[in-house]
Amino acid sequence: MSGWVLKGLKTGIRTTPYPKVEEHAPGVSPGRPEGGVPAGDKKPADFACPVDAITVRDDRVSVDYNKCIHCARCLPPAGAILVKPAGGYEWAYKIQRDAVDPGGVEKTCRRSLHIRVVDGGACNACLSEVSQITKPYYDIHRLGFFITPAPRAADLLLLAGPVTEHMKLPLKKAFEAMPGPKVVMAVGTCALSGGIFGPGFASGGGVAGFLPVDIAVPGCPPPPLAIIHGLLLAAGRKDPDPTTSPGPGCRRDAQ
Amino acid sequence: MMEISLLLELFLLSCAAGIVLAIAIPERNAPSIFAWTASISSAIILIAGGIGLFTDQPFQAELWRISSLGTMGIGMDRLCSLFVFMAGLVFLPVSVFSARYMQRYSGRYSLRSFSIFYHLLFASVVLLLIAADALSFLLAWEVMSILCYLLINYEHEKQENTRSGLLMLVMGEAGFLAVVFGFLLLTGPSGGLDFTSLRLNAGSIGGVTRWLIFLLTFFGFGIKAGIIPVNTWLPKAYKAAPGNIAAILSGVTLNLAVYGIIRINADILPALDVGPGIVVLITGSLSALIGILYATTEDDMQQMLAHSSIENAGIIIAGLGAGMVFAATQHPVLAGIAFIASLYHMINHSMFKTLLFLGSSGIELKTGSRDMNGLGGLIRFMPWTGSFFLIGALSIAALPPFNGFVSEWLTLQTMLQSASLQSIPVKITFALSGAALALTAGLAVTCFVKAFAMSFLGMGRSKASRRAVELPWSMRSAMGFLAFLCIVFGIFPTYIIPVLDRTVTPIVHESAADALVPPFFTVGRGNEKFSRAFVSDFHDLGAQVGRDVLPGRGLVVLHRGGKRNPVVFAMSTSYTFIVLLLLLGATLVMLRIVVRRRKVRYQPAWDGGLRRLPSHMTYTATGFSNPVRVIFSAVFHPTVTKETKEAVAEHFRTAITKERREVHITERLILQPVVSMLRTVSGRIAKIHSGSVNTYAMYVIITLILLLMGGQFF
Amino acid sequence: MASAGRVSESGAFMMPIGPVFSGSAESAHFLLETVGEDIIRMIPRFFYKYRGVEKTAEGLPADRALLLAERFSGTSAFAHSLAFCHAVEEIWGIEAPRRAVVLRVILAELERFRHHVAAMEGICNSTGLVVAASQAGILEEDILRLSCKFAGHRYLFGLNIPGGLQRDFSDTECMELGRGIQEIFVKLQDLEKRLRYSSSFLDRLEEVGTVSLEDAVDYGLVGPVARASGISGDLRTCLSYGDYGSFEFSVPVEREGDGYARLRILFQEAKQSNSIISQAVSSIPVGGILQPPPPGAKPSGAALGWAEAPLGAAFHWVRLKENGRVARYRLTTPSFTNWHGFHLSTEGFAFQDFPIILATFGLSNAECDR
Amino acid sequence: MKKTTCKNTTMKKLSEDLPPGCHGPVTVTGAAGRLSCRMESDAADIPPICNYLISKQGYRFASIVIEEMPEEWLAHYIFYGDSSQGPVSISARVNKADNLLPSISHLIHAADWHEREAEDLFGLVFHGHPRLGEFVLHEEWPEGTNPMKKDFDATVSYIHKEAGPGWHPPGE
Repeated sequence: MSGWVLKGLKTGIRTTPYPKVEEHAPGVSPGRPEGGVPAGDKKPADFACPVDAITVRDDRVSVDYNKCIHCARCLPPAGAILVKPAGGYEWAYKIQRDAVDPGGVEKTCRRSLHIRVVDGGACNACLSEVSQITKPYYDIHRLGFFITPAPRAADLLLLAGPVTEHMKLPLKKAFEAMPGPKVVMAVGTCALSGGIFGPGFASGGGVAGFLPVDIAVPGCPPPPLAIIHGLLLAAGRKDPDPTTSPGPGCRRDAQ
Repeated sequence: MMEISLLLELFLLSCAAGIVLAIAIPERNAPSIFAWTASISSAIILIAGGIGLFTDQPFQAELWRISSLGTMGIGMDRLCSLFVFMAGLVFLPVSVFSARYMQRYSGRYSLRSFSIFYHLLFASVVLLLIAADALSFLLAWEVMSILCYLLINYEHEKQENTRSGLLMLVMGEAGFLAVVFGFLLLTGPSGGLDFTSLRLNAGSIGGVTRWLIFLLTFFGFGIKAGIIPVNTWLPKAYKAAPGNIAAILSGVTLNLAVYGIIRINADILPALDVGPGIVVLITGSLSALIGILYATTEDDMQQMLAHSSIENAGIIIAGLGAGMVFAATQHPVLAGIAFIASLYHMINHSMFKTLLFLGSSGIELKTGSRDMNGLGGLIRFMPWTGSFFLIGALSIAALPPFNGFVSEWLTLQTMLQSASLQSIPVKITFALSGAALALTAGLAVTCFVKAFAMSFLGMGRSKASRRAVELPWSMRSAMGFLAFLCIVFGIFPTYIIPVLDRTVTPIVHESAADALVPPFFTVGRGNEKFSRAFVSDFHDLGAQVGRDVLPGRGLVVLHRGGKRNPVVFAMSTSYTFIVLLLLLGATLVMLRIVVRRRKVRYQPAWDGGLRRLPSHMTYTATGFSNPVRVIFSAVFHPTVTKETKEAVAEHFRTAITKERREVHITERLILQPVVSMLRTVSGRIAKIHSGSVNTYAMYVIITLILLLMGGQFF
Repeated sequence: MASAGRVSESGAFMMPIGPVFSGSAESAHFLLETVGEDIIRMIPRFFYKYRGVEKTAEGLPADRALLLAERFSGTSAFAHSLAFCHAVEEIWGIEAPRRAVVLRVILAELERFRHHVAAMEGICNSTGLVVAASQAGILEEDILRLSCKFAGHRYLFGLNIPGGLQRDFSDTECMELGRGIQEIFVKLQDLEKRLRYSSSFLDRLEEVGTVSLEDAVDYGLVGPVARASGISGDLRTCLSYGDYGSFEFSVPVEREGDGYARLRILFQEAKQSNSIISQAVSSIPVGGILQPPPPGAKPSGAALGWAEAPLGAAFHWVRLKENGRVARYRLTTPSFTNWHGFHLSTEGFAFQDFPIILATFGLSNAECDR
Repeated sequence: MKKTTCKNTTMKKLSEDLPPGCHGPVTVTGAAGRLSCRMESDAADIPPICNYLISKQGYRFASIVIEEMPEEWLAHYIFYGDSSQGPVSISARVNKADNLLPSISHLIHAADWHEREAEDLFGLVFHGHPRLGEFVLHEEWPEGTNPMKKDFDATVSYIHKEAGPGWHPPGE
């Protein structure tokens, strides 16, 4: 047994300094297509976006991250249209809504936030990234965030997946079982818009309209740091940055 | 002041009236009339016992004189009075309870005969207790045994019950015969059968005979208490008996066995060495452990309580054993404490076990089932029954401040006093017995958490348990009375112990009360005999609190040992009770304050997001106790058969049937080998029956020759 | 309706687990019938994550349906997109260029390597061996970062397209990947050695969750689970595809069929994956990476594509219509096949072992439910 | 139908020398691409042929693929083996009016879930399967919802019914 202790000590600290210091290690984020470049004479159809996430607004390319599934078809070499930034992961944004208890979680759970993860039919990539945040590289426990199996003890409902018909009831029950104040965080494109599965007979078009979403973390899947960013937003420990939040029209709730 | 003899006459009259009325009035009115007469009888006997217990009125009466056998008489010393009082205390609520309970048998079984048997049983129990000589004692014992059989077999149409009743009768008779032999050995050449002359004669009895008498009477009486290895009848009989009779069996007849053992092995013929005490101690602690193991894993509530009776009998007997050892080694005070602990536990057991039996009968009455796997959620429909049952369960689980805690704590403390004994093996026995009793106490908590939780909490696992209704007030009041007593006996031990001490003093010849429950500790004020340091120690424990308010003794039970280490143990359930009340109150107040500021939302229990949580997805009683079953599988030694049915092909299973059979450990290790040995022996003997006349003639001749030869020698 | 008979034993009850259970487990529901210790029977209830992928794919063009094939099971995205591409390539009558085929082998093995390390992490976690779980978690994230650096996506999404790959990789990139994987593999070997000498860990795995060879054959189990029970099936060898024929590797087989055998299989397969990657990165042929589909009207027809996903054999059956759209798409996934036999491993074992057995199977509901 | 040559020797032999219980005819319909052999047989012959492949030829069960044709169901049973001969598929056609296929689950237990899924999603009944019913679609879907049928509108959300009080989870 002592061998394990030594091994653990020898490994040293691997944990990211984020959020105190920006994390710049290669590979922490796949990046995402960046809008804002001049569209020229291109029409949205020319981008061949399979999920219609790219639109042209005021002669500039605009990307709806709630729909983007990171298929990379708009990127070089195949797409050769949009430039992709190297890093960046502070993708989460807040959705202002008339919550039951607005700002309650920010006040009461600032230092300690318990998370109930619900899988609403996710493909596992999002869930895998969610489980990464508890592992040594990201270790959310140092920030006072904990994943709990009991919704009774949870302050935040983390949802991944497009919310299938079969998961609607369990999800609703889990949300209702949580004591207030509570917030819902939708992780991944599927949870925000249904993603590639789209709204259909068996899979919902995301959680919005079914549960009140407070924090959105787009991405397919969002890297662990983006999820941590979302958690920090939920706990009120990071101010929403207006420049990283997508503009109006990109958000599902604004449409 | 009423005369005891008058009260006894009144009691017999009331019993007789009950019997006469039972015959005279229409059957459908029988239960209520029966309840009245029985309750009046109980009240009378309660007063008689109380007078015997609290006053020093000696009571002796001669019944008749038989020339060859001496005087047959009755009498009540303090020991008798205690048991008589306890009998009244149990019979009273059971009689009240039975009025409505017996109506379930109306039309199916004769309520008239029940009434007659019940009154006769009550009378025989009292006569047994006040008998002052061997003959009337044995006569009453036999009558009581047969009446018990008749009452256990009340639902005689069920064949299973008859078998259980017969087993009980056979084992009871075996015990009776053993006791008769014991008494025969006890009577000296003078032939006096009354207890006084037996006591006088006891001094002249030699070592081997002493041992023989001890073994015969201990196990003979022990059969009624269900101690191992003579307990196989008990769970079966208790299961067969109607609920109220099971309460009587456990609350009264079990005490009779304890009475017999104390009367003969501590009073008339006290042991001279540690041997008998050690045997009693080991038997007691083993009975306790085996009893609670089976109780924990049993799912039929009444049978679970029966196994628990074995456990509690074990604790009582273990206390007696410790007392006998201390008495034999000239530690009268410690012996007194041990006997007090034992008697205290017996009293407590009578109360909470009767309460629990009444509770389980009430549940059976309203749900039709005693199988805890099929119960659940009853607290919503039977809040009173549930609360009373909870008090009984907490008491029997020995949680402070309830009465079971006091007596089990005293018993365990007694075990620890083996430090003052000399012999190492005896010390080790005490230590092991103490460990066994401690384990028993732990398992008892498991057992009764299960009993309460599986019956009253959670979801109803059967339709009947979801449609139950509260019991009528008469039944509830009977249970409430007992629950109240459980609390009173729990929080006022300092007032109970001196009373018990009065009954024990004649046996151990020294009072333990002063050593066990000293009066308030203050410097001066009649406490000069204690050293200053000792008294000041007790100031810290708060032993002087309430000195000016309380009329009697302090509220702390403590044992004063030697000079160097004055306080050996101390405890106060009274203070615990007060602190618990304060904490409970504070919690309620805090909850009120917290809740007032917030909205309270009621949500169903979290079920993992299932569409619906059906009741078959909740824990069962068997599941709850399964860890115990697994850990102690060497004791239970189950045989498991598994059957799988398939449809169409191998992997399409349609049903899996698993069956578990257990044979009680004493039956497996002792009864079955003995029976099979007897079978082989009788089979061998049967071989000499050749059927030929010549052979038999030869047997006759050989016998004659042997007899003639024998005649020459003697 | 077929409602199976209940288990009848006095006091038997059903212990429901899920659909929302554990920390971040997938949605699935298990009913354990028990009297409190041994699981007498386990009834799984799945398809909580049923998204109707097969139905959704109908009527979509092949390249759009590919996105579904890639994303219905994110942790084995590359293998499934590969199997889908195989099917479409067959219908279109094209073959991916050699360079793309070898790169696909590298990427598929990278995915298998990552998946197995994640599964080991799950097993260590289920037994409560936290340090080992953390070590495996570090390695998993190392591989994820390596994948991201190499392929631009942590889970290798968006790489496969019918006819080849969406992007090319330079030789230096590939060599770097090979070196990175080798480094991680060395650490993994250290972890394996340590685990092999942790008796308390092995106690929880050995002779727990046993699946016999006969049962495994009857239930047609596939992948590491089947190989731990003695079935030597692996689509990479028995239905060789891609360029696996030109690499030296072996398919590990164990006989015990218990949890430890499944763990050993994971370690050995990770070793083989590392070996394949190191062979492949040094022998990538030069050339194009994409064989474009035939111009004009694409051929219609049906074809079966397959690939050995990290969890076992995946079969994608695709029928394309004349307009190039999917008429029928049938997914047969290793998780679907293996969940069917999962109950075999739990029955007769204590339900405290259930999470461990679950972890040693390491199956995915996203893959099963589709 | 045009006779096509088969490159898979086992299957060639099978089509010429039918396994016991088969009535025939078993015709080879193609051998293109990765599948080494495609055959078509009468629906009633499916169980003996599958059993022959599994128990006599060492093939492994891979999948059942159901296709909906305008007038009939087309079921492909796909097997693969260790040999280098590649997977094979045996197809059977079932009239939509009959809507009944013989179950092979009692012979090949691996097909159990495939048949249950097909029954649930297509409404195609597998005769002899002891445990058809609720599988993919849970109890709240209206009876007779078969989402994989062509006439099913996949974009419409369905009104779900409540689970009845007598509902009990079906066995595995």
